[in-house]
Amino acid sequence: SQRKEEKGSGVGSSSSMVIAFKSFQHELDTKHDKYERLVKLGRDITIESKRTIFILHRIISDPNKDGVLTEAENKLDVVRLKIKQVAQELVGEDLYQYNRAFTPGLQEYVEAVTFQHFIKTRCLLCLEDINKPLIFEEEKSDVKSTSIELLDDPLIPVLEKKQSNPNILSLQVTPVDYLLGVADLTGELMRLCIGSVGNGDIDTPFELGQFLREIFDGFSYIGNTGPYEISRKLYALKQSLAKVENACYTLKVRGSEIPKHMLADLFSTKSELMEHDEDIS
Amino acid sequence: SQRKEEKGSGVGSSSSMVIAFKSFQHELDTKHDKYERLVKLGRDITIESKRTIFILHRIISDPNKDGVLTEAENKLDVVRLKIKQVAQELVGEDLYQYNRAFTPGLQEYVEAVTFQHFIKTRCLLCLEDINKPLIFEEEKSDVKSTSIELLDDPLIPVLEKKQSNPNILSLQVTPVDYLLGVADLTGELMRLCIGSVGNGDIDTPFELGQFLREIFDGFSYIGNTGPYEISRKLYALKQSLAKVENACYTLKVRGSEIPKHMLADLFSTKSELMEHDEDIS
Amino acid sequence: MQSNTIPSITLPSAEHNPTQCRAIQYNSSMQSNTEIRKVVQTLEQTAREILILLQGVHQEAGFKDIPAKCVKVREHFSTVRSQLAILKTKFPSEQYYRFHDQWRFVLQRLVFLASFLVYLETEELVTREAVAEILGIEYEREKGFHLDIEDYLSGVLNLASELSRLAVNSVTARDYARPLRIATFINELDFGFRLLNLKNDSLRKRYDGLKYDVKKIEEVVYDLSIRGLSRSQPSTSSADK
Amino acid sequence: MQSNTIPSITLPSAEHNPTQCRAIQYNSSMQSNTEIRKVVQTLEQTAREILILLQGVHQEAGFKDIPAKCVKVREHFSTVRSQLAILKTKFPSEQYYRFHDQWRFVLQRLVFLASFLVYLETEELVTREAVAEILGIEYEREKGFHLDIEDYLSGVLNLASELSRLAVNSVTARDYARPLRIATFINELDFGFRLLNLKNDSLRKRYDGLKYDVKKIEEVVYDLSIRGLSRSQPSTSSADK
Amino acid sequence: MQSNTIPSITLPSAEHNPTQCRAIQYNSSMQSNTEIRKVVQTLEQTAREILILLQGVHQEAGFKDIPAKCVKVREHFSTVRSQLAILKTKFPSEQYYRFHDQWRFVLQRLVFLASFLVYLETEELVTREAVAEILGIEYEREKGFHLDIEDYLSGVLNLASELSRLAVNSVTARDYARPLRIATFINELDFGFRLLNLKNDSLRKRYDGLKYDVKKIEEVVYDLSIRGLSRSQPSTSSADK
Amino acid sequence: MQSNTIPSITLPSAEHNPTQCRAIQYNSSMQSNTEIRKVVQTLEQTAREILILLQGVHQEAGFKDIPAKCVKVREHFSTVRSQLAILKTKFPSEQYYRFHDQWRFVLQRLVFLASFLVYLETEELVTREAVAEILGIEYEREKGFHLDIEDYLSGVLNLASELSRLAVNSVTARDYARPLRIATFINELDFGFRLLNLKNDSLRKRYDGLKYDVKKIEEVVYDLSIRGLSRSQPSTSSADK
Amino acid sequence: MQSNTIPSITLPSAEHNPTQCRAIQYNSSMQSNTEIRKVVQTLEQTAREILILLQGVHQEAGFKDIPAKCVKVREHFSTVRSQLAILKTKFPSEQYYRFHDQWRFVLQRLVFLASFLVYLETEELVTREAVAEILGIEYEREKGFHLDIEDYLSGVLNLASELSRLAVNSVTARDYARPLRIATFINELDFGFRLLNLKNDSLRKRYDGLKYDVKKIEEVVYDLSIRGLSRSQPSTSSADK
Amino acid sequence: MQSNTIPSITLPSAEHNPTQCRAIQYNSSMQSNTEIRKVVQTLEQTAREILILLQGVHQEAGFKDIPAKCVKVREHFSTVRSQLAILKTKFPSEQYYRFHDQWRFVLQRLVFLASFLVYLETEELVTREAVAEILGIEYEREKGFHLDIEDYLSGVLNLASELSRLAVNSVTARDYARPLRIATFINELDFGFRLLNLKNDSLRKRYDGLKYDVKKIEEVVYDLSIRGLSRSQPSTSSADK
Ligand SMILES: [Mn+2]
Ligand SMILES: [Mn+2]
Repeated sequence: SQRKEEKGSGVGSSSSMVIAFKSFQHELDTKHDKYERLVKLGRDITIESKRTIFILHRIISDPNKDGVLTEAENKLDVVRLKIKQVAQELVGEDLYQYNRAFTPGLQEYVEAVTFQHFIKTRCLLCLEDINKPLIFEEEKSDVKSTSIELLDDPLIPVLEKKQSNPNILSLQVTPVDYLLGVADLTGELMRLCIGSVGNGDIDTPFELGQFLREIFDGFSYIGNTGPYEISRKLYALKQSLAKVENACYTLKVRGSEIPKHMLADLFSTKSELMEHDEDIS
Repeated sequence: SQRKEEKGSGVGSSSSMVIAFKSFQHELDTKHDKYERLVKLGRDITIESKRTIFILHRIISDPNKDGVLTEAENKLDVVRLKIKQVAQELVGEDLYQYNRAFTPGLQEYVEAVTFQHFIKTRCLLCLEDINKPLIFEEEKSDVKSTSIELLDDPLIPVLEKKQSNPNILSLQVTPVDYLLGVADLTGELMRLCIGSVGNGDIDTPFELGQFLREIFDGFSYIGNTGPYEISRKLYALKQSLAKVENACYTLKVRGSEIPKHMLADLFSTKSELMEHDEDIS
Repeated sequence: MQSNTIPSITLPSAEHNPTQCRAIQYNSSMQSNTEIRKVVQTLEQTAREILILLQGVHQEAGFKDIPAKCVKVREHFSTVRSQLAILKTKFPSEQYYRFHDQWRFVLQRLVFLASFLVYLETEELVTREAVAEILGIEYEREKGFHLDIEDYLSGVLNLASELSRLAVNSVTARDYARPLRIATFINELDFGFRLLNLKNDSLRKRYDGLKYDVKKIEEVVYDLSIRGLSRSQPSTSSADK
Repeated sequence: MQSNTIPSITLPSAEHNPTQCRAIQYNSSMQSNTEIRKVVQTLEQTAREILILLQGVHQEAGFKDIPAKCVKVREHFSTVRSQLAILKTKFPSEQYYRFHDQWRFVLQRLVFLASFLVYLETEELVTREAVAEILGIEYEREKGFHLDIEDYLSGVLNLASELSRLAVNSVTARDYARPLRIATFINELDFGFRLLNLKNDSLRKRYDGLKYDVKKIEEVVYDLSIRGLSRSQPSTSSADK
Repeated sequence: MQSNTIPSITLPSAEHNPTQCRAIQYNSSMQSNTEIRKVVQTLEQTAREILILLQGVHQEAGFKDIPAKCVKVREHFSTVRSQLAILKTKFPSEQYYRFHDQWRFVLQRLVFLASFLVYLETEELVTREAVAEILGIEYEREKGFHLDIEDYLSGVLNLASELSRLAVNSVTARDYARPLRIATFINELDFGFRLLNLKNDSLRKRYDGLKYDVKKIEEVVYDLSIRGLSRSQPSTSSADK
Repeated sequence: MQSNTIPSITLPSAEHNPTQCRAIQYNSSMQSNTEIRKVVQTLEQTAREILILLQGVHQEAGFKDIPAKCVKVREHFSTVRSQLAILKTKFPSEQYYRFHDQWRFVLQRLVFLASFLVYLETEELVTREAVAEILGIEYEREKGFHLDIEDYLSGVLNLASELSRLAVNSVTARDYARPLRIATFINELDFGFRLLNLKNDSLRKRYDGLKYDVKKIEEVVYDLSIRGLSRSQPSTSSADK
Repeated sequence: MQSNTIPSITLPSAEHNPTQCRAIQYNSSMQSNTEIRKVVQTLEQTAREILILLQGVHQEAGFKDIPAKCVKVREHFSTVRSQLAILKTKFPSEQYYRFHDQWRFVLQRLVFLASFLVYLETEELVTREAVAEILGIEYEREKGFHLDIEDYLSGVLNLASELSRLAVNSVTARDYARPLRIATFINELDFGFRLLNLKNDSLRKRYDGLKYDVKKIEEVVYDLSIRGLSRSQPSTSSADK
Repeated sequence: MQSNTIPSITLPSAEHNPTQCRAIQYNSSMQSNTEIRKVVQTLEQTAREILILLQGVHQEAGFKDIPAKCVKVREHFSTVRSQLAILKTKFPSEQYYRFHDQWRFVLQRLVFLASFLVYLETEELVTREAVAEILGIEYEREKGFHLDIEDYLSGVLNLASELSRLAVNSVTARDYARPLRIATFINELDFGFRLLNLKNDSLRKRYDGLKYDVKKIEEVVYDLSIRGLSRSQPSTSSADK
């Protein structure tokens, strides 16, 4: 086994190749560590966004609507602080290199804020309005400065460094994350619809039906040109739409009985039933 | 929409049901938060254990074997600190309730320490010896105290509270995690084997072959009575064993040529080749 | 028992071979599994019998003898208690969650049955403590074999769906007051569940179903109300509030 | 172009409908994808041509005109440089990793080819900087279209496996000195890779393959050494060190 | 050595060659498979024809000539009997379960059709014996090609779902009495199935579907009841109870 | 030895070199693939635009301008015709089935859209000939680029599910007559499909979905019928709205 | 109405109640399942013990005491025989194929173990009759619990892969004659299987694996042959070690 | 309304009933499928027989009577030709690609067998024209049932892997010259395939396997070369170059 020694000593720890690989080691480890930190932040963002959605669903049954909205807004502020931490990690980086680490988190955030916006305004919050609150003032000046510019070009860089605004930090949601978040939003809207019917709110279901049809049209237009996950979510979206349309249908069908039965059947039915009651007992 | 109001006010926020559900909310949130913290600790344990394994593989080519072992030991100390944090989270809890959160991490730790142990001793580290270093002294006295007892009973509680030893914290690896970790270890051993051949170490492969066959026998004995994942890993284990056995085979087959060819063919072959060399050029 | 077979294996150094000793330990956990499964099967059988009894209330005739049914069901629950008492002996109490999946389903079913029973008796939601008592198990995890909160909630969600069905059948049986009381009950339950932050698991899925139960009962109440049946009639059912 | 078709859609309030405007933006990213794919196809074609040239060295006859082959290959790399220059124009430079998967494979292949070329010329490992220069791209991410470190390492691992094959064929071509030099080279490479902490990804899988390359070359060296062929013979190959 | 043994394998005489002998046995069992499949296809065709006939009852017009339809269906079942008679000849009777999977599906379908037929004729649940007779097969396993109990139960579960659909269409056809009778029938069926200790197989899954049929029919009865349609009308249907 | 043969392969004259000749043939067939894909993408784009137009009928407002929508859709189909005309030029007509998989999906979708259009216009099932005409392709296989029968049937099955949705939304829009007409239509369709001997492929799977559409529409008719809405409204001609 | 029928179902006398009667039949067949599973588990345990014994031959030391190992294994097979004798009692013999899937896997494994044993003893392929005898079951289906031909073939295919491993380890243990004998054996086996007309099932898949075993053993023979090791050693009788 | 239309569907005259007409068309196309499958099965049987014959060359004894084997194989190919002639009659020739998947696999296998035969006879690569002739089918697509280029290439790739195995077995049979000739052949083949622009399909996957065949044969040549066996021996094989 002298050959063992021979081999080991053949490679000096100071050879240029070894030096290069030591730098590779450092580069790879740094990258992986950052990725891992982003995964953790991403999980936090997911969880808090989900909780926001639960808070917002309480609007159906809670008499204190404003209280619910305030609570949701506070939760979302916490989420945005986490997103800011992500942005800090990404200063000077290519966002897409680490995207997979926190993309589920951002999608859930999109779901939460668009849900909040729908409840407040009955409209779809657009990507630009989602991204505006994700531009943060940076306190520390020792971090590389970043900025964001909103351009007409759809391919605008999502994380952009700029010399002019040295104290601005930003993380911008990508169009794909936006679309996937909105696709998931439709599931929450369906829940809101069914919940509304159960709680005697008969206007919201029809508004939701119209809104969901519009979103469905939008996604139909994208069709299979979108990312793979969209096609997968399209089926769930169609199911949600069907549930909402069925709820509207039921409301209309049962509503159709009011005038007739109220006047005509009411007494006859009742007296008839009373007779039969005696039969049974 | 007056019916909306009616509903909301129907449920007083002070009803006993609401009070009960508020306590449920708190209980569930506490549980989920703890689970999430454990997931994060689990990921850390996984990553650092994996890095330890990489360090240990360097033993093949690094002339400074002791340095490598020290580096690995230090890394494992860091992992054990993380495991201690897990133990702190689990004081007074049922370990199996949160097991899924960090089970991949513990398996990877088992893989790392058994790999270290094999390199140092050529033996399989047993579960008891893995668990001994996972009994920690607790500094803070405000945490509920725990202890561990090693019994003959195979079903010993893995996380045990005891009144007698008030400053002891412990997280004990379960038999299943141990088995799954050892199953993965065999993959690393196969890598070690191939690496050894490449670096001129011809003893290690035969030792590894024997060792892997013993592990294979052990797993064969468990067969399909074990957890589902074992059956899945059994295939990979068989592949690793085959690779090691093939490596041993190659070493023996090529070794068989030494005496004959060294003496007989050597000169004839060489002179013959020299002739042909001239043909080509 | 197993120790008889192991020595016959000719591993080079069996006494020093930890893999093998591990295998033995592992197998004895399999032992627990088998015994637990057997007890769980007896529990499933009793649960089935209780269910058959309670299902009777949906029948037109069944509405009359609810109290008698409840008494019978109470008797069956004493069987449940002794079966659960046996179950507790099959594994160390601190390892509840190790084997949880094996009885989880039947326990949720028993919670449902207990909550349905209590509802029929009192038209109240059974508390977690009360279910634990009916089942003869602990309320708090620290004390031993207990009722997991998610299992409790799951059972309660099944109650909601059973009650929405009961509301429908009440109308068929011409009991128009019961649906209104059920509506109040389910609404309160819905309000309670809205306070929870659920993960994307089976409990969440079942909770989504609650919305449809609420919707269904809302429709029954509507049907009754447009026909003026919702308050005009004295309720003759057995469990007046 | 697309803006012609959109207005014809009769959504109630198209101008206020952000879903739709999003769809348009999304489609224009599809545009990039298509154009990138086209350029990548031309790169694949050039890479294939380089590969055919370099594969020639494994032939018995091929050992003689390695230098000539290298010159030819250098010419092809100027084609590669212009194709990569076109690729750069197809997307914003800060979004490198958005489209990375599309050229990743061909780039790794080009790294391999460049490293093989440089090895044949100098019997040295090409540095990451040098590959970047051969390909006419950046070394550092910040500067634009660059060479990702994992792509560089992946390409280098392919080199190792090509060299172990070359060692085998050297023996067939009666060049007994080259395998020894290759052994030294691959051993050093192996030592370098051992320093890295790889994730369980495709790079890790390829790195596992390196062990077999090291093993193979070790066997060749052994075969030569027991026959006394490992040092006795003057090397006549073109790239003496 | 090899040259000695190989020729012996290629000897034509099967009795001296175990390998070839095995091949013959194996290949002949594959033969059975093919022939069984062919007969099963003819059964599927007849089953499809019966289904088309019976589906007609859901139509508004179809309610009137149920008896005529039943007569026609009875004729088709004589075809089924002769096809099943052929099937029996395709394999030894004690290997029933060996090839069971091949006709299982169509047999369940035929059970469903027979049970639907008998329901339309008598509004009773067909017994297993009666189905066996309609199909011209044995009731008891020992006697030959028989009706497996799981296949019988499976077919009956399909009947439940067909009847819940029939209840809906009865209302459309203004036959308000039939749904009530169907409700009674399905309730009894549900009660019967509750006695079974189903394991987690496909039968269990279908049984879970019965729950929905029960609920559906209860809602139909509810709809009739709340509108006072459940007793107001003299039932003129063919199978008054 | 090798040096003799290799050069002969690199000879430029394809006719003397079978390998290169093969390469040319193979590569040119790949070319067709790419061009077909491009045209198919334009067809998909047009199909999506038609889809959004037709989906508009589900809106409450959409019921009023069905005729106007149909006119617009007809215009889009002229785009489809020219795109399909381009597609035909991309490969020899007798190789239809070679590349069939590439346009199959979009063709089925276009069949669906055409059948939906024709249904909205006439409330009739479009024939295979008529679809072929709308798409500007052949009806008979022998004449060139044609409409495969499975693709036609597949598209028509999609129509059924769209119509069951339309029935639901008709009721929401207070059009109570339309669901009854849709029910008749889907029942006929279902009857037609029962005559087919479907093998176990994707068509079979889609056909299984038709069952749910039939059930859904039957429930809608039921809901209308039990509330007396199914006759309240004069529904004179079949497509007069 | 319902009140009349329900009680009749709960009557204790099974002969008047088809539903309960069905329940008893069904539940008793489930009983068989459970008991069979238990016996199968004991068989699996014994099979595992035999496996570990036989795996010992792959050890370098293991080559020496093959005869001793075989004797021990023979003893274990007497346990197998008594366990299989118990299995036979758990169900009527003509229902062999009904429960076949439950013991199929362990039976194939036992065939493999028996064939490995016989190979080690005689270096011959065990016949189906001989395996049946070793297992104490019937060779012919008509006589009772028998060895299905597919199970026999499946077990034998596992032998091939075990032997290719044995060939490798023989060389490691410096036994150069054994691999040549194994090669002859596997070649004959391969030839035999080629005569079978395998359908596309699991047997076919396993047979496809045989190809790799053949290749592997050919490479071992090659390695020995090129180094002149294939004839250097006197290999007199076929199984004399 | 419904009662009017339904009967019209059951009219026997197909020309007036589009649904039935469709059914006939569809069902007849299913018929073709069944008949094609039957012929394909006979082809598979013949292919299996040819394979058994050709496999014999790997045996040590087999090397001597290669010419005799080739003659026998040629006879079997006349059976193949008549079977393929029957296949052609089962569908219209312009629908080749419609049913292509059904015979694709067996055709590739026949190409492999033909190419192996021709290699053994002449040590040349069979051209596509020659294979077509051996199989009695067309070379050009326009002329009818032809040999698709991908199927040809696929079959040829199988030849490469068979030859690398043959090289190994040649060494065992002490024919040291054949591996060198095989090496040249496979290298040429590899070179030819590099010119193809393969898409990511099954052909690409098989081509990736060629790399291993090339490497394997290079290692055989290496083994011969380092032991001085590559030139020392006069080649006595049947096809000296
Ligand atoms: Mn969501
Ligand atoms: Mn590992």
